[in-house]
Amino acid sequence: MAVRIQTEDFDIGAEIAQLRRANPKIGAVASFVGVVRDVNDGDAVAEMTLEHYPGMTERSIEDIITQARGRWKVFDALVIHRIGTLRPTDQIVLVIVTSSHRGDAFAACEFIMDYLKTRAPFWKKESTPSGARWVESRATDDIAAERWRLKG
Amino acid sequence: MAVRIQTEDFDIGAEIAQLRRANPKIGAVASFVGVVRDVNDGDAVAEMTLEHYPGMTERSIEDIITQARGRWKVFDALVIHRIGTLRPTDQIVLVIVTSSHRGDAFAACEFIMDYLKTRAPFWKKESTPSGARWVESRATDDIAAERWRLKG
Amino acid sequence: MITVLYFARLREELGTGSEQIALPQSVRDLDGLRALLVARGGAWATELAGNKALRAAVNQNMASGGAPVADGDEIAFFPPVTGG
Amino acid sequence: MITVLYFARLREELGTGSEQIALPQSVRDLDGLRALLVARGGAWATELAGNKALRAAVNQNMASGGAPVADGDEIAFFPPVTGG
Repeated sequence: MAVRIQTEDFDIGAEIAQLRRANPKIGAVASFVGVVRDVNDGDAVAEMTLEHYPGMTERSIEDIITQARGRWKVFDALVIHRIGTLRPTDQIVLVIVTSSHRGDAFAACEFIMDYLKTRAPFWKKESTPSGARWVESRATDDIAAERWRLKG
Repeated sequence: MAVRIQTEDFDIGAEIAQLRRANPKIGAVASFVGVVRDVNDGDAVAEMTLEHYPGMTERSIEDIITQARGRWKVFDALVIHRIGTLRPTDQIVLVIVTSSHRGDAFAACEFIMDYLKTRAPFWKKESTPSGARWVESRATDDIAAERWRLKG
Repeated sequence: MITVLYFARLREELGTGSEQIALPQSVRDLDGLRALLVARGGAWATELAGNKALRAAVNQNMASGGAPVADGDEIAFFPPVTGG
Repeated sequence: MITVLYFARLREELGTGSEQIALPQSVRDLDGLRALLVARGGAWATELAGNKALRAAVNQNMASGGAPVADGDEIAFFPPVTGG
């Protein structure tokens, strides 16, 4: 597994190709890309800045991936999360999970994203017409992460 | 939405980029790539040939996408399915779903794959050391498609 | 006339992928058409008689035994699908 | 000595991202450390007193109020996370 925190953009096609080259047994690749939207909570967003907790961020995402590997049959997982200043339509986060079968790949990929949203120490500050503001956490994200406790 | 049945390979990065260019409101991109495995039901697979029902295949996948759009908030969906002769590690199928939020994108993407596996008229014939054989359908695929009836 | 298509294992076992059939007045639905084909015997009986998993479509929509069949229709018989 | 880190809104409101604190004998856990910082008043009281959502980590693991704090630890306070 690999976790990369970086200011640079990423290339999903190249990352999937690299994960696949490592293992001819892969039958399923589930992936997710998060993108900066131009509106949040009703306000236009011109740009945002992502802050993180160096060290803990990587550790917490590695821990999330380890949990996913304990629950589903997964060959490998990659998480790339960008930091610094991003603008609408910029890519923020990439998760790729490879597996033999699609059910495991989908479940692990969504689990990693849901837990990342509530556990990994990143914070967004947005620039809007009414000034800069720190993004508030969402109850829906807590609910999304929490539902995995009930599933098998 | 778009459905493409083709012998040529596909490039997930280029396809995602094209879907995203069409809509700056996209916040989430869930995708899936199916890959030919070198083993099926315990036998080594040297290559496989995919047959389809021209016309009905496209219609049935369009119908699957329409159902997904009726259940989740989805901007767009793309399905590419290859036909003809494929070998282990070749890509078979690509599904991409774009949405504002990740929950809708993940659900619609997995729904489309599960229904495609049981509804879209494709048939695989494998070459193995003991000869060529038509792949049998799997009960697990029916179960995977069926569970969407229970969910909301 | 109706068009009848066969795919995958059926196409191979029956030795044909497509045929035109003049629809007898007695055949009104998929079950009736299937009985007509089974009566040919040989591979037709083996493949279509009902002890193998079989799927069918009428005018490119999945359909089951009671689905009406009329002049001009495109009917297809095939095994359960295995794509993706 | 312990290292205390502040992130995001806390870092801005408190005007610092990091400090070294000589741990008083009376402070044994996160709640004790928090009370020590709140006693500074001003933004420290506003941000850390408990009426705002607050998260903490001890040595880079998420932790809650009763978590022990000892010499050499790296403690962090921050708002609920909003990445991804």
